Amino acid sequence: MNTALLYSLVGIGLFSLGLYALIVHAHLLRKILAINVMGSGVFLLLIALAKRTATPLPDAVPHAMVITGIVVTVAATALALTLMVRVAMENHRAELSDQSQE
Amino acid sequence: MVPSSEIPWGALLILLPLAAAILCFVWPKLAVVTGVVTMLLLTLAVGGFAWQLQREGLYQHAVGGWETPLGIGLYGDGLSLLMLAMTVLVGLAITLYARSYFNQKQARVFWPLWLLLLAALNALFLSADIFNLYITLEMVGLAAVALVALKGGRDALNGAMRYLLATLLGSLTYLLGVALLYHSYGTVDLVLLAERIDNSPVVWAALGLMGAGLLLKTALFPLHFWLPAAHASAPAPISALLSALLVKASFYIFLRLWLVLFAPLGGDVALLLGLLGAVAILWGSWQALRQTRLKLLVAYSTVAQIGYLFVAFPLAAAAGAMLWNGVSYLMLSHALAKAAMFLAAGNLLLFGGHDRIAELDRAVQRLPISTAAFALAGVSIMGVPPSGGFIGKWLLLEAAIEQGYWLLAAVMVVGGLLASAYIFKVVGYAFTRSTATPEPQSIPMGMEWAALLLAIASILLGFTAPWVFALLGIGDPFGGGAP
Amino acid sequence: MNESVWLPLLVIASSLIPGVIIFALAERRVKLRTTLNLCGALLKMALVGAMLWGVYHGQHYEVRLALLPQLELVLRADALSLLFVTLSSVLWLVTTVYAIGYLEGSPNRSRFFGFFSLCVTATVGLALAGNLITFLIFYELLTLATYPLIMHRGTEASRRAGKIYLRYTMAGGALLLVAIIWLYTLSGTLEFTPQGFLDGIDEQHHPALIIIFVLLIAGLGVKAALVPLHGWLPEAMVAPAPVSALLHAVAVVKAGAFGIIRVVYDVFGVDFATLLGVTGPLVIVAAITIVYGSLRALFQDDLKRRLAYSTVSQVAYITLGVAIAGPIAAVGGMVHLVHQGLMKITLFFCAGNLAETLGIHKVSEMNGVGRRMPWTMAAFTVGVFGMIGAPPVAGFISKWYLGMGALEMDQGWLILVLAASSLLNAAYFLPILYAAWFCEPSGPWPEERNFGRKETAWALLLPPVVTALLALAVGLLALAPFTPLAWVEFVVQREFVP
Amino acid sequence: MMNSDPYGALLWIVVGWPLLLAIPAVRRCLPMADYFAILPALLLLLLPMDFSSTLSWLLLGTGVSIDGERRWILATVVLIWALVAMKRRATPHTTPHGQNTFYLLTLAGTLGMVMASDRVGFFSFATLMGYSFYGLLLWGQSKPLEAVRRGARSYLICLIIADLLLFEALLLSAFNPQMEVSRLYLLMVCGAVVLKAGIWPAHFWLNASYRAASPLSALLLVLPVVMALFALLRWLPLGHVDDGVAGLLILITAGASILYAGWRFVQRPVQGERLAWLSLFASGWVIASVGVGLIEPLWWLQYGTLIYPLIAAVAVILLMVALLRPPPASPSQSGDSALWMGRMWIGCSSLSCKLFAGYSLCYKAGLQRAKQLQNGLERRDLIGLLSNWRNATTLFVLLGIALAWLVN
Repeated sequence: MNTALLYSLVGIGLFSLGLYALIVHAHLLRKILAINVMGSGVFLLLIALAKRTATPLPDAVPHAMVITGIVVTVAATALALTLMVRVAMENHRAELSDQSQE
Repeated sequence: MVPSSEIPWGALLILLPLAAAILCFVWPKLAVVTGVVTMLLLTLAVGGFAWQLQREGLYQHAVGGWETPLGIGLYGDGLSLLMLAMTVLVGLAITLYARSYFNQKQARVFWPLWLLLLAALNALFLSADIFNLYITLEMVGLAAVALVALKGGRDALNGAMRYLLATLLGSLTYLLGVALLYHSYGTVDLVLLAERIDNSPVVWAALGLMGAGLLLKTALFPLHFWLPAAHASAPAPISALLSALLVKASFYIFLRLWLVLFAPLGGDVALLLGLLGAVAILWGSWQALRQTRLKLLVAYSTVAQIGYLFVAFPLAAAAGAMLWNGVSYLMLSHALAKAAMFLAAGNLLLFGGHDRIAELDRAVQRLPISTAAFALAGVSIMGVPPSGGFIGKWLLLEAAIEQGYWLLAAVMVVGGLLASAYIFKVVGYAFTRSTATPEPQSIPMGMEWAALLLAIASILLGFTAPWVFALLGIGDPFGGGAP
Repeated sequence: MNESVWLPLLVIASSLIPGVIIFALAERRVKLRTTLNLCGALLKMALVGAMLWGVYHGQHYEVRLALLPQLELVLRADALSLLFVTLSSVLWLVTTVYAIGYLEGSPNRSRFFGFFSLCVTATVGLALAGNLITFLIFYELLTLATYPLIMHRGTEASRRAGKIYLRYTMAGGALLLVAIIWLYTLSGTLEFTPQGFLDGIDEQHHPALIIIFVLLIAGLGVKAALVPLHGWLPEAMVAPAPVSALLHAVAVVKAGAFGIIRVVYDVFGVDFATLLGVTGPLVIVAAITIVYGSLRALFQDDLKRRLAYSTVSQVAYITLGVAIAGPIAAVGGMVHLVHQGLMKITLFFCAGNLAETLGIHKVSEMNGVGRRMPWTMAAFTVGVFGMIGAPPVAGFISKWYLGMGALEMDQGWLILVLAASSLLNAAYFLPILYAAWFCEPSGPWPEERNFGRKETAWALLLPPVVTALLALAVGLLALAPFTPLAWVEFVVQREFVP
Repeated sequence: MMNSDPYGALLWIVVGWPLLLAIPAVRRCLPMADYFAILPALLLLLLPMDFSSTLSWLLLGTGVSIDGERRWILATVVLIWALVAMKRRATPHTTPHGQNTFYLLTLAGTLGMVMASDRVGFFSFATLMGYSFYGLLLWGQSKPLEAVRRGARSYLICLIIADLLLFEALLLSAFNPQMEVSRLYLLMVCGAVVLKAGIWPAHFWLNASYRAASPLSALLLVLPVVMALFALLRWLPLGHVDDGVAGLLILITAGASILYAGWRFVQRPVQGERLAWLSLFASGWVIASVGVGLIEPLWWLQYGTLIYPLIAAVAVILLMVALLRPPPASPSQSGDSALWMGRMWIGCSSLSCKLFAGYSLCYKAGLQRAKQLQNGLERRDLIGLLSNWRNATTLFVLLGIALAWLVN
């Protein structure tokens, strides 16, 4: 078992963990965190993949992807948090409400 | 003057709204003007792009001169053009509508987001590699979530949150698939991938992940749970946008991937997709019929219509390019029609103050233009001739019957009948004798006409198929020779 | 482009464009609306006249517009289509005049006349359709355009009627769609061809073709009100009288019957259909419809409902004539398309007059109405005798040819069906006449409106009288040139006799 | 025969003129329209030539003509109408508004029947005459009595069935002229005539009408009898066909009519009915001679022409009696024969309702109807029973369907 595979497996594990948490937890903050964990898992996987070249130099493309991905995730998390705050204010708790306004 | 053939129309399509978005953000007072002007310029740009595409065939462009795999490549063929045109058509109507819909405070948020969304959408349709597709998809999703939440209120915020979680989940799953594919083939470029792809477990896993992510975003049954809430609770122009364009964006990616990567692999998967589509048609239509609120009805109708797009997959192997033409056409006409319906529903909601179907008659009769828009769009949704929906459905049905998929054919027909049932459930109120007292017309004409024009366009699509198909054939996106 | 391309388009446009403009007109622009309506109707008649002349002299009118890469929207004026076009454009003019009178002062007239024009546009397009897909397009358009007309009154009853109408017709349209696509996948063409285009098809597909035929007839039979698909028609009588006239005589029911003619003759071809063995069951269905419709009509007290069941029975004559599959019967069936239209529209106009002028809706209220409204009832009488098939009104000619055709094809038992129908027609119509002419009024009229010395408004009186005279004339002058009979013989000669 | 235009035009004028006068607006411009209406016919009677005119575009190519034999009938018709016109002028106040229209339509129909040279034309004019005569019967009274109504209604039923029979016969003969000598054709035509002329067993309408007739109607009632007998002569290819069975059937009918009429006549009938029995008696003889003609065509060829004067004579006698007859006392509800008919009716209609058992509406209505019928029969009100539309037609249709099924 080489390092890359280990990283990859950990990445996939994180992803699954996040997915599980996303589904199970009702609290929005937990859901957002779960998504972040999932993202981290994917990024980990990508970074591990960078080592797949035969040369000692890692492949630059996955790195670029991860950086872009992180930017996106940060933006998404920011948006999610803002939204969460507003939802929490409307619902009086940080959970999704099933009742419609009418 | 630069000769028009040398203008980089493709890049303009992305940069123009992006720049305008920043301008709007910086200079909120100019937001409306900028928005409208940008939209018009975009229309022009799509025209130019079409012209260019027709002259030169495939469009390929490396941004900043960096070639793949490192750089960002733009790629355009007939399918991209169709999607761009769809975006612009719906966008024009939404722009016209939104001009009067939002108050000053909302407008300051709306216009930058809307233009950003346009930029992201255009970029999505022009992307050549699966990673860029991810980025654009995410951008589109985030902008859309913000827009859903724009008006505030409990329903909207809840819907937005649900939508955000779904969209993030979808795109992360998709990204994981991208990672797997990159791992196997060392590229994210669609063309290169198509050359290298083979039948291996990793590909299957990637297919599963990317597919699941995209289907979630496309809201294919049973992954549609987030859609009705989000689509119904958003402000009218946003609902239109979501149903007409966003769902199509993820479907577009799915279609692209399917065409170049997965089609050779998965016969059974195609059948599964077809079955899910069939169930979606029935379930969505049935749910739509049961709704008591107008916007929910329209939203469930979207669930059903998405089903039609997926019914095509099991048929595609034998039917060839013409079927995909049909699917694209269905996509286009659904976009126009559904946007028209949401805009019209928005007018009714605004006028009546509610959207309970059973109490709509007063509003329906006071707003003949909106009602007409709803009804005309409904014609296309039902797939009754003459309309774009009919053309698409015809091609689908033809393929289904030719290949003996009687069940799918029956589902499509029954779906059409259910659609007519739920549409006439609403339209019927236009004819009840209500005791309407004359009251001031409180809906601006622009908003009514935006809906009507879209609806008329969806009807006129019934007559433009050969012409559109010719454009669609540019670059041969569906393989198997141009139609 | 020359006139042979423009003329069919203009015929369509002559009602489409006024219709669209009328939608946009404000409610109070009565004069402009009336002018538009009448101009459109007159223009259409003139154009149709020109086409008639042209087709008679061998001119070919055809427009093609690509709808899909291999499928085209084809508008073609052949002799058969002109028969229907002429009928509907003439009756449209009359009905428009009537509707203007009938709806005077009522709300939502712009909407009404807009859909009214659309309805006729669809009918004319359907008549001119040169292939099945074009036919389907206009067929569905017709459904959609008639729905608001049926719902026009906006009462609970009319909503119900509209719902039922939609249920039937949308389902019919869906069946038609499936059948057409299936046919297309088998044959690769949908173009109407004299003698049909299917005889070259491999024998292994014959069972499929039989199913397709059944589907097509079921889809068309909904509009043609073949039993058991007739349920919507009696319900739809809640619509205003001009709409009923339109449904029963000009557009909807006729569209179904016309479609059946097309399917049997120009899609399957008589010989091939007979070979498949599908005409026999169709004859039986038509025969059952004829008798059943009349039987049900006997028990209706509502005048318009009685007329509606009568339509169920009468329109099946057309189907019968087609299904007998002989040239003489074909003449009978097709000429009944026109004759039934003229007679039934007269009856509905009269029923509308009674309702509008005296508030009479039921047969039992009609005692002595002949003395109050002699002209209306005289027209009604002509229509009734036409329905019974008494000479010299038009119905006699149809029955004559149908009977001869049945004998020609050794289907003598159909004569009994025709006789039964005549008898039943007499049984449910003559009591009305008796009550109207020979009974004393049993009291004041339910809702009388005063029109001074006239029995009712001119716009209401003139149309039924004109159509009654026409019904009389086409029967009396059956063998003169340019009567419906002469034209139908021309059609049959041209298209069905090789 | 000559076929020259002015004479041809005259023929059409004879028919068309009363039709034109039937329009109230036209009639109002002309005094004494009754007399004027028969003027062209009178003129035609005075021209001693045979001529004809055919219009190929009219109906299915209809023509009119006149010849020596039919002059007898024409003369009879003109006589009847002249008498009627005189009678009407004598009592002008009894004619209600609109009656003239029916008079003139009936007149036109009668004249057309006499002169029609083909069967389709004949049939058309017969229909015209039949229905307008029905109108006339009803409108002939200033205040139609219930008895009159019943008579008229049963006349109408007979008329419709007879017309149907004639129509089918017409179809048969037009489709294949060979059919003309078929027994089916012969029987259908005879059946129609039996119904229209009120021969036994379809005499009930004539009987009922005479019983309630005014002096004027009594005159008029001669008309349908004469015309129906005339139709028999026109439609049967007498002398060219030899059909013993049909002839025998007709003879039996005729014999029964004669005997029945004679028996009723000596039974001290009600005032008005005497004429009916007389009429039945006379027409029985005419029918009998036709029956003989069918059995022995040669006799017919030899003596057949005598039948026209015979009919004319019968008509004149009937007219005389009708003229001399005193006005009727209040019409009484005298009993009528043919109870078996009523019984059969009930049986059949209840049977039909049972056949329709699933068809609840009809079933309920039918049961009620059957009960009414029962009551009606107890009151011996046969006419009322016969005029029961729904049962009659339902029965007919059921029989027709059954027959059709059997045939195939």
